[in-house]
Amino acid sequence: MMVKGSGKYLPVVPVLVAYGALLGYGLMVPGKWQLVSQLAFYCTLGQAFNLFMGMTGYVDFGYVAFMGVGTYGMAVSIYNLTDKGLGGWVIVIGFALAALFSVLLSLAVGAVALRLRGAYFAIATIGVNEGFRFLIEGARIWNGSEGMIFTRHMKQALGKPGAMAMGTFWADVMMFAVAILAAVLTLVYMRNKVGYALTALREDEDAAKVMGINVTKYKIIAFITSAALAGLLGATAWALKLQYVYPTDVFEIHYTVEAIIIVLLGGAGTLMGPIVGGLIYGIAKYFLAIVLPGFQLLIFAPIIIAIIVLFPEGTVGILKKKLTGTALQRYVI
Amino acid sequence: MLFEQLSGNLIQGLVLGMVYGMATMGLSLIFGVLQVVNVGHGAFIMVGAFTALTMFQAMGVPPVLAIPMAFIIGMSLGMLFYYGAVKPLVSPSGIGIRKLSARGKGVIAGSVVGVILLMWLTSGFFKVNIAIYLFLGIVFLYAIALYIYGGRRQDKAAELATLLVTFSVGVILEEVVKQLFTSEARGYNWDIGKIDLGITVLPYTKLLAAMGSLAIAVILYLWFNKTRAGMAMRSVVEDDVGARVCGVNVDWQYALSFSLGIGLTVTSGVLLTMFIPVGINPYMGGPYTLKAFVIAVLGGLASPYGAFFGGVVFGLLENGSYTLFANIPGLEPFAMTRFFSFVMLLVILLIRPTGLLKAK
Amino acid sequence: MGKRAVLFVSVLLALAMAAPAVHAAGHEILVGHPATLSGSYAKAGEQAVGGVKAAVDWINNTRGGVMVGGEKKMIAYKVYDCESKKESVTSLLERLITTDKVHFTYAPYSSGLTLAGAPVAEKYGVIYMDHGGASDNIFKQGFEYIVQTIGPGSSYHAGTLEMVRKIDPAAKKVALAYEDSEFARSVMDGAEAKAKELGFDVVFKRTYPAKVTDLTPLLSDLKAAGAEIVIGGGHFQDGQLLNQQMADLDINPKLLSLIAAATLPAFGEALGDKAEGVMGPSHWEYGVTYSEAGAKKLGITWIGPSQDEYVALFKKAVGKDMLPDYHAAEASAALLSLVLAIEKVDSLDSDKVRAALGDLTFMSFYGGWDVDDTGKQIGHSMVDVQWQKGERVIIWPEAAQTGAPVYPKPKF
Amino acid sequence: MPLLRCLNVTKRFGGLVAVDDMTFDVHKGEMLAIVGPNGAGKTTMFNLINGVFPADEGPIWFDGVDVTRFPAFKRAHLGLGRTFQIPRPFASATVQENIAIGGMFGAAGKEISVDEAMEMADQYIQLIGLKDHRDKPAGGLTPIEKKLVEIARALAMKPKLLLMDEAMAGMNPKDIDEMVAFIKQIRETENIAIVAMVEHIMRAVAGLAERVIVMHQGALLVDEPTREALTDPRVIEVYLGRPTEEMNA
Repeated sequence: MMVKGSGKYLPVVPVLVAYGALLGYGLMVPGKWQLVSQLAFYCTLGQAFNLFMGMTGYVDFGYVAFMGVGTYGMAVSIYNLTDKGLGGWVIVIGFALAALFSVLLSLAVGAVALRLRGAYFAIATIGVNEGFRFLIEGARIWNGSEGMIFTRHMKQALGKPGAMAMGTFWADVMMFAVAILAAVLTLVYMRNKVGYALTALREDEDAAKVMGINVTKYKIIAFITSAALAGLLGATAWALKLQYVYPTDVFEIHYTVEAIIIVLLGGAGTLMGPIVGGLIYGIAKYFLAIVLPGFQLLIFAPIIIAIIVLFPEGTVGILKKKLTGTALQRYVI
Repeated sequence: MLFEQLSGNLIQGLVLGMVYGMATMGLSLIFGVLQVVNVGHGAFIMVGAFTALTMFQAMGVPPVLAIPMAFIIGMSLGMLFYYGAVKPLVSPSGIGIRKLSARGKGVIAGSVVGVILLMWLTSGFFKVNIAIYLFLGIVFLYAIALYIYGGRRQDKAAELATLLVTFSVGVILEEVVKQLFTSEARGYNWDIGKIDLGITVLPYTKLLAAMGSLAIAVILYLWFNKTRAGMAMRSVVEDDVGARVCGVNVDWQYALSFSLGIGLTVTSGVLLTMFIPVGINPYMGGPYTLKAFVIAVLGGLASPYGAFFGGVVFGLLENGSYTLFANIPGLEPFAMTRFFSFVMLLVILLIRPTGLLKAK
Repeated sequence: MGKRAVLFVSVLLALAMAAPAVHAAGHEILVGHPATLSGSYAKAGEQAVGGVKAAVDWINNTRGGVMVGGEKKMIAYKVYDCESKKESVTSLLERLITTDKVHFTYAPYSSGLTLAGAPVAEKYGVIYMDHGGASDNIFKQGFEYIVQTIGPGSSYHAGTLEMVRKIDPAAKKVALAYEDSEFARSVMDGAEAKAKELGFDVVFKRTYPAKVTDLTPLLSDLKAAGAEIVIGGGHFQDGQLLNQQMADLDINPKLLSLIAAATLPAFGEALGDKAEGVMGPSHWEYGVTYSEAGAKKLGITWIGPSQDEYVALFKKAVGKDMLPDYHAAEASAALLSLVLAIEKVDSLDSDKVRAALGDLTFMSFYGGWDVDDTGKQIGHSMVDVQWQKGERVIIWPEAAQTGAPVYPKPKF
Repeated sequence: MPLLRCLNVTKRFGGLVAVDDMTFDVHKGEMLAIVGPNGAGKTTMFNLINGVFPADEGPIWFDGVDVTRFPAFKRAHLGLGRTFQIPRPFASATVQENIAIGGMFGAAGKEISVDEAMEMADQYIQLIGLKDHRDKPAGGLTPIEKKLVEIARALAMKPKLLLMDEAMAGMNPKDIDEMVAFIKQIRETENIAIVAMVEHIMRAVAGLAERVIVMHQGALLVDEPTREALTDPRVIEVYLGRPTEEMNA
């Protein structure tokens, strides 16, 4: 298949259709917005995680740390700057801080961990996540374990209705923006040298080096992008939406595992995969919680094993194979 | 005063470290042979803890004697999960039969229908939550699908897949134990006295746990180095392909070492409860998994004895560093010891990824 | 595949819409709860759900329902599992409010998850009963629909210290060893202030991280401080661990009081004779002596089952031979408060009921109940429980005593 | 200055000296074969030249630059191409993408856009005759097809020097002849120097190389024109026990 010119970016169509449908569903059907928000959270988580993990094959087990510092970035801004008379600007500053914190952390982590491969990389990143949490608690940074609760500050900055609309609507809309940004960046990377370099290093890092690919550079590009997106996701989905932060809550390793599950369900390294995986995961979880409260993990765990063992390419991976040679092929990557 | 506290902490750290070390040997063995990081490690420790608890409470068996039982349970669980979940991902041969005769299809379809009918008929009788039946049904269908299709080795995604599969295995264990024992934190009370060393006090149970750990490490060492079976397994650790060429049945070695690793881990659960006999609950494993990762890296990740040694170093550093941090104002020393251990992890990975023992 | 993706997504969404929804029948009062039935807070969630079910049982079958609009209405309880995850709390809570059309909601266990659901409850203007979020900070955020039944953390250890002051005026050295969490820290700060007020010396004050597996270095440090009174704790497991390892290290203070852990039946089961003499503050305990007669004497409204009836109802509700603990009692008392408030305003409207809750003062088997303007619980006092010969005995306050305190506690 | 100059290059692994004091030159457009039995240190020599790992001793000069401490990708940018003994195409990428990756990151990579690289890849697909496989993932090809893709990928890098690691191992004589013809052809059309590493297939050596370097136990044994090398008694001694039919081919 020849991908050239504007046709290169056609796969963005199904992405926009999917997010648009989800958004439209939430806007049109009353009382489903939070479900839509939860599904969008999983899609975004998958999308941001996939950008690094899916494209490079490196499993960052401490990924949630970037979401954590992103949440803190927003929280620090709102918590400390609200009474400085900045009004709504605290949120803009918060986004800047969220991106900054996550990028800084990703640089620090990348300098250490990206020298490692495979299981060593995974364990090193777990170490960063846990270590960072204990540093916050042990050195009492950002209020230590007491965290920050800042609904009050939000109300001061945005007014009461504003703060409420932020928590129950606008934060989710911003999360959609992060999701689409992540998807678009993924596609742009895929269609440019970055993507080809990442494909090469995922398949065979040594051969990629010999081909003239500066693997460290491209790994770091993907790592930082993915971390910054995680920071923005934390700032929207956790800080702006829930308006509190506890270290044990945001450095919770289960979110990394969820991200891995979503990416694998959908298909690692594909563009649509995280969306499909996020929807399957979110909807399954939602209904199990309703139909069989208290048993969903018991049901879910063997299903995950079955899917990974029996369908390793993920939903979109299988779909891609099925569509090879058809007219729809160029929409699915 | 400071010195006394430090040396007291170091003694405690040494004893605890031996138990930690033993609790990590299984993880290292499995990684060494199969290159699989067992993310569900802690759940297997939990199974061992429940084994010790149940045998002590129901039968009055002292925990030391629960060790063989725990080992057997662990080996069986290991075999079960190896063939059920891990092998399709790591073994080139897979396990499916792929082609089914018409008769085979009939038998399988019949048994699926039969089992579903049986479950439907009995669900009222046993008064079990429908979710348990759903769980069993999924496992049953999965087993059949595995028998037919068998999965296949995934070259690129294998690492990720094994991480997720071992994690899910851990979740299944936790949830099953939760159904059997509820999520209550339990404990048992086995008091056989203690020895006062002046600077610190050691209960005999702790000493016994440490000695037991050491003994198991020594037995494992002897088994690896003095027996045929052990040497065959070691050959797989050192050179997968070479071992194959020399006539070692690598597939079987994979299965054996996976279940041996799980057996050791479950056993270590018993020893850990001898050290800390309380707080036994389905979700207790998480912190031990994280500790085991650090310890395994200290020991070089792929070497069981390295792991034992790493455990001792970890115990000493974690307990010893407390005294240091306690003297810096403004810090919470306990959280800082944890921070310190993860910093240590990163430093080791950076400057000496082969572990403290091996210089390669 | 564009079409297929659209098809796929729309099928999934159709599924989401088609899920069975229970509509308010008009004759029932619907109460919804995104409970923590699995995940980190599974144990507290199980207790709370059992507690609500027990209270529903009593209200519907013993009391005969709730009188509203000239009609006796039954209470129906709808529970989902939020898996102790914040994302699920918001979506399940919204589903309860919009799809199941519940009249009132419960918060999940823990301060964090209570906060996670708060914006949604506020948006829809539905009462949000806080039965497990003890953080004082929740009530400084300007939420209007949160009503707390659990007592705030800062007063947990006040009674304990008062008791020591009374029994042993010579006791001086107090050690504080709490879990590093917002809740435990507020208990610790409250205890520290109280100790200073009563003239104690705080000789040791440290925290330990959540999910700790070994406390030896901290306890060695504590031992060296030579404290007579040791108070601390955080959750259940670390409380067990603290007690066990103090015994291991032969640390024998005159008093050991642990929050959250020592008052639960499983604590004594797990520790055996090492729990002897250990005590803890509790919101409610099996054996407290609140009764209808006592309430009458004080001139306070009484509602609910007697204690023994309650325990029987709870066992029936969970279907196991399990004793209710304070998590269950709080959840039950929250429902009882709703019943009184509904009848008072003769309406199911959240705003009216919320106003009535603000004015409400009553007593039940759980004890007193009264909230301030922000919804914070101020009417509930705690009791101190001590393990004596394998039983839990209420030793403080003196008015509620079921036995005399054993002080100093026996050596390990 | 020759295109490649290795001066006293040495590499040790622990106590083992894998490459021992190798000194040789490769000139522009030259066709050189490095020959030696298994374990002679040929692959290590290749890895040192293109920077998979650094040499312990001795400078390596390439195209007038001291590249001894350069990482592999920088050497590739200077014009060093490489194929592997067991072909290592990027399995999930298509044949076209594989070759294009060579183009967009190779010596001329900076000026080549993704689209241009894709077009360039089509030319090379034509050259290696795999038109039907253009959009198939490279992982599914036969070993010989993979080898061809790998050569095309290396050529797309526009190298000045191409290192070919056992280009003909495991092939039958007919395929070897075709491969030899193919390599000759590309050498003429692309005008590049080729260093081919060969274990013992002398048929290929004789047909291809102008000069032969024989390595033995990590050290240089012989460096002379092909004719002489094939009859050199030292070489015959190293290969004692090898089929003479191949030796004399």
